[in-house]
Formats: sequence, structure tokens, C-alpha cells
Amino acid sequence: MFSEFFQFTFSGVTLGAIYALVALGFTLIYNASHVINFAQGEFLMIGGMGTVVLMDAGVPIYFAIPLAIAMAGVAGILLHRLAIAPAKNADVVTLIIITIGASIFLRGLAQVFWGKEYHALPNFSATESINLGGAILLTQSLWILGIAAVLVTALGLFFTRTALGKALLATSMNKDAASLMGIKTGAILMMAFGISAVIGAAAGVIVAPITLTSYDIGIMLGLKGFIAAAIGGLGSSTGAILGGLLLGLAEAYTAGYISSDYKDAVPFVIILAILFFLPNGLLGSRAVERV
Amino acid sequence: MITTVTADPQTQQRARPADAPRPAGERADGTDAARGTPLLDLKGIRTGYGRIEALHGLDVAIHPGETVALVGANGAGKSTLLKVISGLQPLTGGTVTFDGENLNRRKAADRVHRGIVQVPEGRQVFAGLSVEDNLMLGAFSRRRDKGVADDLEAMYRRFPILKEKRRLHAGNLSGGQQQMLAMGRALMAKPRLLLLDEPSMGLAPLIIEEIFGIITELKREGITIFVVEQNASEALAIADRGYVLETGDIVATGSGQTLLNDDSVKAAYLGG
Amino acid sequence: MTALLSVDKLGKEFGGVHAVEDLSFQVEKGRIHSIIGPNGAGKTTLFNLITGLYQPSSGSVHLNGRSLAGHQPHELAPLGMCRTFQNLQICQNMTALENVMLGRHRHLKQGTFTSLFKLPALRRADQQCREECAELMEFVGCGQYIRHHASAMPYGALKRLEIARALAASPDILLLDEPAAGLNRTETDALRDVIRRIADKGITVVLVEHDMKLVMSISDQVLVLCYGRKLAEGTPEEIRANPDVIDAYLGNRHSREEATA
Amino acid sequence: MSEAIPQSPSRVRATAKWPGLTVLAVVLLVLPFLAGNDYHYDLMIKIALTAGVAVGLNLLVGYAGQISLGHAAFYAAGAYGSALLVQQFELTPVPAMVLAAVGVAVLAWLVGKPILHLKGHYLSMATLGLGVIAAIVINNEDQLTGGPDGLPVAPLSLFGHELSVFGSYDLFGVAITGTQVWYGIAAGFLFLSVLFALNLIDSPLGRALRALHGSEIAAQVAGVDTGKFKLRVFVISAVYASLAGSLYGYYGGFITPNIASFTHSIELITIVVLGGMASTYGVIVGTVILLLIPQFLTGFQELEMVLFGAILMVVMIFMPRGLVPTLARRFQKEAS
Amino acid sequence: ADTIRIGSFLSVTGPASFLGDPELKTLELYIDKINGSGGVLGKKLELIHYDDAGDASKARTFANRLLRQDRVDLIVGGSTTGATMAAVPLIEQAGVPFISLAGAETITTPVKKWVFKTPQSDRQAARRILMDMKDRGFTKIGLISGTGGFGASGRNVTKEEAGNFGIEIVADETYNPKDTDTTAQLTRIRNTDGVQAILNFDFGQGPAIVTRNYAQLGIEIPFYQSHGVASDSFLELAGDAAEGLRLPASALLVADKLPKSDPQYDVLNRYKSDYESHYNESVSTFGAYAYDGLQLAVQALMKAGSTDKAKVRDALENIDGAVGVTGTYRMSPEDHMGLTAESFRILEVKDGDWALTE
Ligand SMILES: Nc1ncnc2c1ncn2[C@@H]1O[C@H](COP(=O)(O)OP(=O)(O)OP(=O)(O)O)[C@@H](O)[C@H]1O
Ligand SMILES: Nc1ncnc2c1ncn2[C@@H]1O[C@H](COP(=O)(O)OP(=O)(O)OP(=O)(O)O)[C@@H](O)[C@H]1O
Ligand SMILES: [Mg+2]
Ligand SMILES: [Mg+2]
Repeated sequence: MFSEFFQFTFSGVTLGAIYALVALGFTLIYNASHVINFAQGEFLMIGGMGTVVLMDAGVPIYFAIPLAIAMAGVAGILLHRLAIAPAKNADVVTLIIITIGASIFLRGLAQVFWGKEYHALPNFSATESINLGGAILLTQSLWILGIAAVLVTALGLFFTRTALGKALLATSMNKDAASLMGIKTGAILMMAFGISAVIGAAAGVIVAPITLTSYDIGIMLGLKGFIAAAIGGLGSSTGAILGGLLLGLAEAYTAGYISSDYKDAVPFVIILAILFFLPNGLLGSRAVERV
Repeated sequence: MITTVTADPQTQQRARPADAPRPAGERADGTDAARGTPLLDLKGIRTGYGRIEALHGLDVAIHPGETVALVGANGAGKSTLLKVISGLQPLTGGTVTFDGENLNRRKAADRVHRGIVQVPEGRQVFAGLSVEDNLMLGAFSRRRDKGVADDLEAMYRRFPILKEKRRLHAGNLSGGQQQMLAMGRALMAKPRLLLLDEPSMGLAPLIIEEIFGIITELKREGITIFVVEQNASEALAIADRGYVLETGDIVATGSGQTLLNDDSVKAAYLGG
Repeated sequence: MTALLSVDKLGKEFGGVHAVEDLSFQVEKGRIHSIIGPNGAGKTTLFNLITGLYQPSSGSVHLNGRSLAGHQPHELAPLGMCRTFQNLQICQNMTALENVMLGRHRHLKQGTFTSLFKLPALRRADQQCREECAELMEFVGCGQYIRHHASAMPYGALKRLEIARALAASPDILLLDEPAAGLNRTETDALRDVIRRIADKGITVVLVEHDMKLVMSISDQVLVLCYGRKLAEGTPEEIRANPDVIDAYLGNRHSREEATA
Repeated sequence: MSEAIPQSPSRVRATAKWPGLTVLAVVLLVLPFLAGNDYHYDLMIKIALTAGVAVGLNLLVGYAGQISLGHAAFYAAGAYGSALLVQQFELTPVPAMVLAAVGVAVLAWLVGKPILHLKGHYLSMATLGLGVIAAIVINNEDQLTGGPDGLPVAPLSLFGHELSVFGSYDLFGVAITGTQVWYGIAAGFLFLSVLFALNLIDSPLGRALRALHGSEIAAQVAGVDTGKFKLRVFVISAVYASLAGSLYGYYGGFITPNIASFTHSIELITIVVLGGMASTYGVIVGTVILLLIPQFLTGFQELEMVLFGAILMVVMIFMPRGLVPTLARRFQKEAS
Repeated sequence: ADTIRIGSFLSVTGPASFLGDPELKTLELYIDKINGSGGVLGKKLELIHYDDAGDASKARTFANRLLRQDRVDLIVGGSTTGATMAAVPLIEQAGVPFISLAGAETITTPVKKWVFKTPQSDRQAARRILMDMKDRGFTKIGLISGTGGFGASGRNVTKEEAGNFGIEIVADETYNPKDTDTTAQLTRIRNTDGVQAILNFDFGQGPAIVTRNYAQLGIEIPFYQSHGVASDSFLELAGDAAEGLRLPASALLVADKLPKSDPQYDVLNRYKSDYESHYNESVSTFGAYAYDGLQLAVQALMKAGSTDKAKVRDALENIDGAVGVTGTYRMSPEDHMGLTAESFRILEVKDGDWALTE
């Protein structure tokens, strides 16, 4: 029985770490602009599929991965320059619809040029799984967890310790006032999109050995990432990790103990319950507005 | 049409405190011609919101070291003019020249790096950031400068309440505290040209005195100041010169004292 | 005289900071009662407590003898209380006139079906409300913006728009938070007339303001707050002469000036 | 400057709704004459029904400023609800549709109560969750709903006559096809949707809703019980969706869980934003465009998605307020 | 008309694109070939195709467009059961012959006048698998299926048929087609008492993930997949994890390993080489559904001697012994699909490739 519990836990942690990585990508753009970037999933796709395509073209994996991630970074910057920046004074919902358009566009391009098949990436480590107390933990999960931990620390430090991080937050709170501080808001946003794309693509590469990858992998992962980010509290990188793990564990325990039919529904009920008591997610900051 | 209430350079000369050190670049005789190029030169400024034009081609020149007040009724376009100078409001005509350089194509952030700093209307503090972060962001354009930490301490000495609240989200400050923060934040940038949009709004009488004290002090340090104030009499009293703005046009200009004594200005802005 | 509003041992704490502490006072019907005090003294917080936007940590508020404990903000307009805001609360997605009409909300029918079918009675009432609200805008002095979109109005006009909106509810008691901020002397003088006329209609006014000329010339009673506590209370003359108030708030220059004014 | 002139009270009239409605009615009446074949009718019917949903959703999103990413759930609830009431309880279609709408209203009220106190993206997330749960239930309860393979729906019957899209009928001596009758129903539905929406928006209730968007605090202090009003508009927009869903089911004869999907919810919200938030006629145009683009793009085969995404982006970038409000503005500008 | 208009709506993009893509390629390839050799009844074939992206309501719209605007003579299409079923009511009312390429039994059971289909039904696949299990002596099995149309329908028929083969389903789990992990479900199955074999009924990439999880968990008991994964790309995705699993499939995957005497040998190898040389990618059993559909349509047209819809329909219903890639079709008024469970061969994965078990 214990081994079963461990197995569900490992499975949940793996899933959770994947969602958390995606959620981290949302955090950065959200913090810079309060926009939920629905094209975030597409960055994952570019990371994973880009690596596959490059490897197919004969590029060795250790070049293919950075190249694919760089490609996503460029896509992120282009997304900002060509789609977000020109819509200057658009409100947040409009920007969200633009990111939806962008995600359809990118997915379409990938489908035309990279094909519609699913692909697998090799594991990062030679040993695929380790047995702990009768339960199997994938070594790739450890990679995902490790990288998520590094990213969340880095992002946390960035927002609390660096002037640039503060400038980014300021930009989202009041763009005009930020530019009155000499903050180049355009450049800040571009940077946010670029880095966020890079984080997304890196996530796309490390999760691909588990989730497989294809031109449309971003839809599901992007959605789960958004949900994870929201339960954790939008804008909080630690929250993103917590939210991801919570979602992953809820899914695995539901599938394991309750009903696999309702595996996706039960976590939502839990999430709605959490939001009922914590309307800003687990670690989200309350909007500060005085009258 | 501009009615120059007085063109007598002597008046302007008198308006400045006798003990103020003369700003660099200004000749001793103080005549307009002799002053050299203005620090800020606005020519034919036109701008509007959608179909409505808010400024109808006005000219303003501010010389280095001057303190200039801008008065006008609600909706005259004062804030709009300051936004034009800062680059937040796009022009439909005219030029903004600062220190000899045409700024028309410069973004707001670039203008800050050149020394144009504004305390905007309505405070505009970063609500979700701490008071200290707000102040530090004021110094964003000079964030690699070693002196920032000292300036922060100086700012705290000036506004002790901000030190007390430095960990609080700026959005939780009282209105007046936010106004102090907005002022402090701008000063952290070490401006060459400081634009103040109603800096005394919402402040208690004692603090208003403090604000005007700061303005006088900055003036003494040679910083150029362009101030919009509803407390028109006090603003004009410390200003070298003033402009009167009426529905998008400059209708009068002259030394602070002259404007203070002008009957139509009195009736419109200084109360009966 | 009866106390319309009475505040009893009211307190509000924000993470260890007492924004309002052990505060008691009463506002009598038909009076203009001003509240002054240094920045951060707790004036706006007091308004937020009275109007149900904050829940008090201690103490109570009574309106017309009725306790307001646990009241939601929207329950106060029907009880005859309305207010304006220091940090403007304007609906930027509506026209100026519609903002004022919003104030009339509680006097209009808004049943779902009545609205869906737009019955004639509703239409007539709405048109009447429209005209009344336009008059109110003229009354507070922002008549020229009737057809403007709220987002296209200058700051000073928006402050008056809020007053018009609050008046539209035909309140018994009106709470004004720094209505003169952003107005020049002449405009402030006009505002004084507006407030006088409001009071003449029998509406009780509670005024928070830093403009001493306005406060001293219009108030029946002045309450001075400092660090959330009552520092002094009395007629304008008494307050102006109170050395504590001069120290904490007015400063010497002002008291001199006002004394000669 | 024109705005400096004091306004006389006679200039403060409510905006008239009849000119717009007349244009809408004329367009709806003229369209059949432009229809080349039944397939055109099919598209027009689908557009009219979807536009009806969008008009309702716009009340919630565009006017009250509350984003729902789960509205497809109500649409699906209407479609499945009425279909099942006919199938399981042998109700006739019209009462079934009404009953389903009542059920959806109750459902929306029950779920809306706890989630509508959420704000912004959190509300989006919660509504998205509701939509996902609805889709899962429909998918999994295959005994009842037919599961992922879908459910056949009995055709609509009016006055005891079954209305088949392939039938032909006699209307006061004029022979018309079933499709044309259906077009009439869909057009009528859209017209009424718009009429009710316009009434609502221009009433005190509508003003209170828009105030929620502008400043919730201002609304509260004016006496608006914001929680109650949000719930009301949520229910109203859900009923719009439910009715359209029921009609769609009767018309199509077959429904699948796809209509409850997240993608469908996204499509609905995209229509609203594309056409123009807080513009009732805008969202109709938005529907026309969003549903027609794919029809024109089918020729591009593989590139369809790329082009669709690109068009969506370009429209939103250059018309950030949505097509109709932006164009209306531009038009006014030129006119002045 | 001077052409014969063949309408089609397929899921060329979207989650079922692995079905629609080879189907469309096959149709395009062979319509070109047929036109190259003179067409049918002296007329060229014209393909009118729309991509429904796996969305049933789109499929319905496009079917409507085919029927009412393009006025096609017959329709070969419908990659998924949902898309097919959404179009069926319209097609039935319009009276146009329709050959569906989707799996579920409901498409042709009960028989609908104008609707035919080429793939074996999922019930036949389930039977074929259960037959093999019975032969190997299994009596208790675990079932894991996707919640999509294909998986859900497969799950139902498997549960219905199991008893007929003396097999009990002791564990029954599902997953969402987009899931990336199924270890929790597999763990539950493994920990159920007495499970002797596991069957995964689904198509798409889900089964590849199940297979990988199955291997990662080190589950030893025999593993079955359905015909839904019968393509080389599955082997590629599942990798080593697929070793040893069995599934029912058309002989196409092992065409070159068949004895020459096999009645399908020629058809299989011709299709395989045509497709692979033209598109430079490996053939899949799904494309073959379209191949068979087109061939049946052509045969029926020739037999009817015209494009008269009723005649073509009658001709389709009377097809008897047409050798296709998927099997040999024998239609009848009671059976609009015309294949038996035996047309499936049981394949096993050996050394990373398909192998015949018999
Ligand atoms: N965002 C806007 N959209 C449209 N019109 C605007 C906007 N902002 C200001 N205006 C208009 O421009 C004119 C000038 O406004 P501005 O804010 O510059 O006035 P101001 O002199 O600063 O007034 P105040 O003393 O009230 O601050 C006004 O007529 C106002 O209606
Ligand atoms: N949410 C909060 N969290 C922490 N402190 C708060 C919060 N809200 C108010 N305060 C503090 O409470 C004190 C009272 O604030 P309040 O806004 O009531 O002052 P005020 O008298 O209206 O001042 P002003 O004249 O500047 O408007 C301030 O010091 C403020 O920083
Ligand atoms: Mg201003
Ligand atoms: Mg205050």
C-alpha cells in the first residue's frame, strides 16, 4: 500500500514539476505587463520540437538544445516587437487575445514546417528510473525538479534584489510613471518576453522525454501552466512551483484513489475551493488600491 | 495672443532672492538676450486627445536656473503641457528643445536620462512596491551611482514619515504620504529640470511649507524648476517668472510679482 | 440637537499600526463638521470605516441611532449616506453624466425584467433622472462636461463630478474627502458656495480638507486628528488658537495668516 | 471650443436604439435574398445563433468587465439539457428549451455565487475550470450524453409540425424550405437578443453593470450591491448561451462535447473582443468575421491556421478596441 | 457535369491529424493516378476537400457545404467517429452515398441507408484481441483507455465482449488523450489481484505514453494495444518500451513479410510502394482506409454506370469480395462495412519492428 502511495506521489511530483516549469514562464510576463501570455505553451513547443528537428537535421543534441532555446528566445522577442508593442494602449484582454492569435500562428507554422507527428526526446540521464520503496521515480523528474528549483530561486532573486526586477514590476503597475523614472518600458517588456520564452523553451526541452513533443503540445501544457500559476498566485514564482506541485499531486491522487474518469475535474474542484478562501491564490499579493 | 504683463528684466531680477548663487550659463546682466539659449525651449506646441485639441501652438522658454510657475484653471491644459515635456503626450505640432537638443523623437525614458524629471499629477506611486523600492526606482536612471544610498538617507531625513513606512506598500500610504513619496522619488533622480504638477496637493499646511522650502532650496542649488500649482499665490511668490494658461493658450506671462499683482490673474486664480 | 452620526471608541489597526485609535465624536444634523489633521492622521481611514469599506478593529459607528456594524458599503446609500474619494473613483468607461446618474441608482427601478423590456415607466424615470443629474453637474460647476466622456475630463472637474454623484443619491449626510485638492483659490471659493448651499438644503456635511481657509470659513465644528487620535475639537476659532494644533498641523505661518484673514 | 458651451438639458437624451435596430432588421431581412444556396443559409443560421451568445456574453465581459472563459459550458448545458429533456422525459422541444434555460439559470446562479467574488485573471481561471468540469461530465456520462461520440437531437417541432431542414413548408401560400424557416428562427433570436441587450444596457441596471467595470467601489458607495449585480448579469448571459445552445442542437440534429470545450469558450470570448467589447453590434460583426474566416481559408489547406492566427493578431493590433468601435471612431474623425 | 465530384472532410490537422493526414494524401495520390489513366466512366475525378481539424461541428458545416454548395456526387471522409456522426443526419437527409473512414460500430449499426465505412469496427478489434487472449489462456485482464471518442467506444465494446470469451475485466482505468502521465492508473491495474494481461484501447500519442510508463514501472505481464496505434510512428515514439506487445492490425505493416500466396499480397505491396515512393514517408494503416474507400467508390461508380446517387448506393451495398488493403469487403443490406474480425492479424513487436504471430 505504501509503495502505491509513493508511486502516486512520484507521479504527481513529476507532473507537478512539469506544470510548475510552465507556470514560471507565465510569471515573468505577468509581472511585467499583467498579461497572461497564452502563447507561453508555444515556447515550450518550440523548445521541444526545435530540438527534435535540429537533431533530425544532424545537429548533435548538445548544440540542438541551446539552438532551439535561442530560437524560442528570438520568437519571444519578435512576439513582443511585432505583436505586443505595436498595440500600444490596448487593454489587457486585447493583449491576451493577441497572444491567443500568436499561439495559433506559431502552432500553424510549426505544423507546416515541422510536421504533425509526435516525437520523443531521449532522457537526459542514462538510467531512466530509480526504484524507491517499491515505487518508480523517473530520473528525468529529478532533472525537472532541479531546474525548476534553480529557476525559481533565480527569478525570486531577480524580483526582490535587482533594480531591473523592480523596474519590471513597476512597469506593470504604472507604465507611464515607470517611464518617468527613466525605465525603458519597451525594452523591459521585450526582455520579459525574451526571457520568458527562453524559460518556456528550456522547460519544453526537459519535459519532452516524458511528455513527448509535437506541434500542439503547447495547448495542454500551457493551460495547465496557467492554472498552476493562478492557484499559486499570479506573479509569485514560489507560488508557481507550489501551484504546479499541488495540481500535479491532486491529479495523481485523484487518478490513483478516486476515479481516473474525473482526474481532471477533481483538481479543479480543489482549486475552486482554494480560490474561495484565498481569492489571490496561495501566495499572490493582494491588489493594493486605496480610496 | 500673449499679453506680456511686464517685459522689464529688472523685475525678474528682483524676484530672485538676493543670496541665490547665479546658475551657470547666466550672465550677470540677466537680460533675455544675454541669457543665452534657454534650457527648455517649447515652440508652437500643439497636442490633443483624439479629436479635441488641448494645446493650441504655444511657446514657452525656461532658462537654466529659473523657477517658472504655470497657473491656469481646471482643464486649461497644464498637466498636458508637462506631459508633453516629459514625452508622455505625443505632439501634433511644434518642437521641444532641451539643452539645445531636439527631443521630439526621444522617448520619455530617454528624457529622464537627460535630466527631465516629473512629479506627475495624481501621485502615480507604484502601489504594489514598498516605499523604499519606490524611492530607489526614482534613482533608476543613476542606479550605478555610488551616492544613491546617501541620497536615500537624506530623503528619509527630509520626510521622516517615509522612513517609518519604508517597508509598507506605497499604495497603503495616505494620500499626503504618497504625495511626499512622489516628490522624494523625483528628487532621487537628481534632476536638471524638475517638473512639478501640483506638488502640494493633499498636503497638510506644515508639509506644504516644507515643499515650498524644498523648492526654494533646489532653486538655490541651481536646479531649473517648472511648477504647476493651484496654490498660485505661493507659487508665483517664489517663482522668477510665470505663465498663465487658458484653454490651451498662454494668455499672459511675466515675473512672478507682476502676475501676482495683475487684477485679471487675481480674479481668476487667486480668489476674491 | 440630535447626533446624526456618532462614532464611539472607534479603532482600526493595520499590522500593528493604529491608523485610528479610540476615537469618539458626534456630528449633529444639518451642520458642517470638518476633520483636519496631518497627513496620515487617519482621516481617510475614518471615512472608510464609517462607509463600511473597512471593518473596525474596535468600537462602533451609529447613523441616526442605528449601528452600522457589519454593514456592506452598498447598504449605506439607502440609509442616506454618501461620500467622495480622495483617490478618485470614477467610472472611466462611462460619460460624465452617467457617472452622476449612477449616484441616483437607489432611486431607480432595476428589476431584471423591467430592464430587459424597458417598460415606459422606467424610460420616463430614467429620462427625468438624466435631466436632474445634468442640473446637478451645473450646480457643482462642471456643467460644461455634461456630454464628455469621464476619461476626457481634467482632474479638478472629476473631483466635482464626484460631489455631483454623491448628491445624486439625495443623501442626508455627505462625506467629502479633500474636495478642494487640485482647485485654485478662485475655484475653491466657488466650491465653498457649493458646500454652503448643500448644507442649506439640510444635508449634513462632514468635510476632510487641508485647505484651512476653506475649513475655517465654513465649518460649524472642527475635529483635529493626529496619529489616529483626537487632538482637539471645537469651533474654528478655538482650533485656530489651539497651540497643540498649531504645533502638529497648522504651523505658525498659517495660524498667523488665518488669524489676520 | 464646443465643450465650453453650457449644455441645455434637452441635449441630454438617452441614445436612441431604434436606428441601429432598424438597420439590423433590414440586414437580416435582406440577407436571404443574397443567399445562393442552402449552405449559405447554414452559415447564416450558425452565425446568428453564435452572435446571440456573443451579445449575451458581451453583457458580462464587455459591459460588466467580468471575464468568463467557460461560457461554452452554458451553451452546452442548454444544448444537452433540452435534447435530453426531449429524449428522456418526452417533453416537446420548446418547453424543453425553456426548462433547460431555467435549469441553466439556476446552475449559473449556484456556481456564480462563490466564484464571482474573484477578480480578473482569477475569475477567468475559475470560469475556465467550470467549463472544463462541464466538458468532462458530458464526456464521461456517456450513458446519458453519448459521451465523446455525441448525441443525436430530435428536430424542433413548432405547433405540432416537425421542422426538418430538408422539408418544405407553406407560409401563407408561399413555399419555403426548412432551412429558410430555420433562418427565420435564428434571425429572430438574434434580433430579440440585441433588443433585450440594448434595453438592459441603457437602463439603470445596465449603468450599474458598467459601473462595476469602471469602479467597483464607486458603484458600491452609490448603493449597488455589486455581488448581486454580477450574479445577475452572469445568469442573464448564461441564459442567452443556453437558449442559443438549445436552438443549435435542434437545428444541427447532433451535438458533441466539443461545444463545451475550452476552445469553444475561447472562440466566444475572442468574438467579443474582436468585434468590440461593450459594443452590441460590434460582437455581431465579430461573429460574422470569426466564423467566416475559416470558410475562406479552407483553400489554403495547411496554411489555414497560420493565416487565421495572423489575421487575428493583425486585427487586434490595429484595432485594439475591436473592429466596430475602432472603425466608428475613425469614421467620426473623418466626418468632423 | 464533366467531372465526378468526390467530396471529403478529414481531420488533417488537430489531435486526429495522424488519421486525416495520410488519408488525404492517399486520396490525392490515387485520384491523380486514376485521372492519369483516363478517369472513371470517361470523366475525371475531382476532389473537394475540407479540413475539419477534428472538430465535429466543423465537420457538420463542411458536410453541409459539400452537399449544398459543392453538390458532390459522393463523399469519402470523416476521420473520426464524432465528425462522421455529426455529418450523418445531413447526409442521410440529402441522400448522398457516404463512405466513412472512422472506426466506431455505431456508424453502420444500425444500418443507415446512405452510410458505409471501410475500417473494421472497434468491436471486431476487441473481439480479435480477446480471441488472442483466450488462446493464450488469460481470464482476468486490466483495461486502460483514453476518454476520447475512439478510446471510450473501444472501452465499451471490450467490456461488452469480454464475457463472450470467458474473460473478466478486473481493472478499468481511463486517461485524458492529452495526458502526459498514466503511472497512477497503471499502478492501480498492476496492484489489482490476478491481472494476467493489460489492454490499452486508444489511438494517438496516448498509447505511446502508456507504453512508456508501462515499461518504466517494470510491469511484466503481457500487454496489448488496439489497432488504433498500428503505424510505424508508434514504434518510434514508444521505442524499446513497445517490445513484446501485441495488437490487431491490417497486414499492411508486415506486407513484405507475407507469403506471396496471400490474397492481399499484391494490393498491400502496391499501396505501400506507391505511397512510400511518392511521399517519402512510411505508410500507415489509416491511409489505407481512404485507399479502400476510394476503390470501393470507384467500383460502385463503374458498376452503376453513372453518378446517379441511388444507383451508386445500391452498387456499394452489393460489393462482394473487393480485395482492399484493410481486408476483403463483402457488403450487404445488413452490413455496410463488410469486414470480419479475421481480417485483423495479430502482430507483435519484435526487435523494434512488427512481426506476424501466426
Ligand atoms: N485622457 C484624455 N482624453 C481626452 N481629453 C483629455 C484627456 N486628458 C485631458 N483631456 C482634456 O484636455 C484638456 C486639458 O486637460 P489637463 O489635464 O491638461 O488640464 P489641467 O490644466 O491639468 O487641469 P487640472 O487643473 O484639473 O489638473 C481638458 O479639456 C481635458 O478635458
Ligand atoms: N492598508 C494599510 N496598511 C498599512 N497601513 C495603512 C493602511 N491603510 C492606511 N494605513 C496607514 O494609516 C495611516 C492613516 O492613513 P489615512 O489615509 O487615513 O490618512 P489621512 O489622514 O487620510 O491622510 P492624508 O491627509 O494624507 O490623506 C497612514 O499612516 C497609513 O500609512
Ligand atoms: Mg492637471
Ligand atoms: Mg486622506
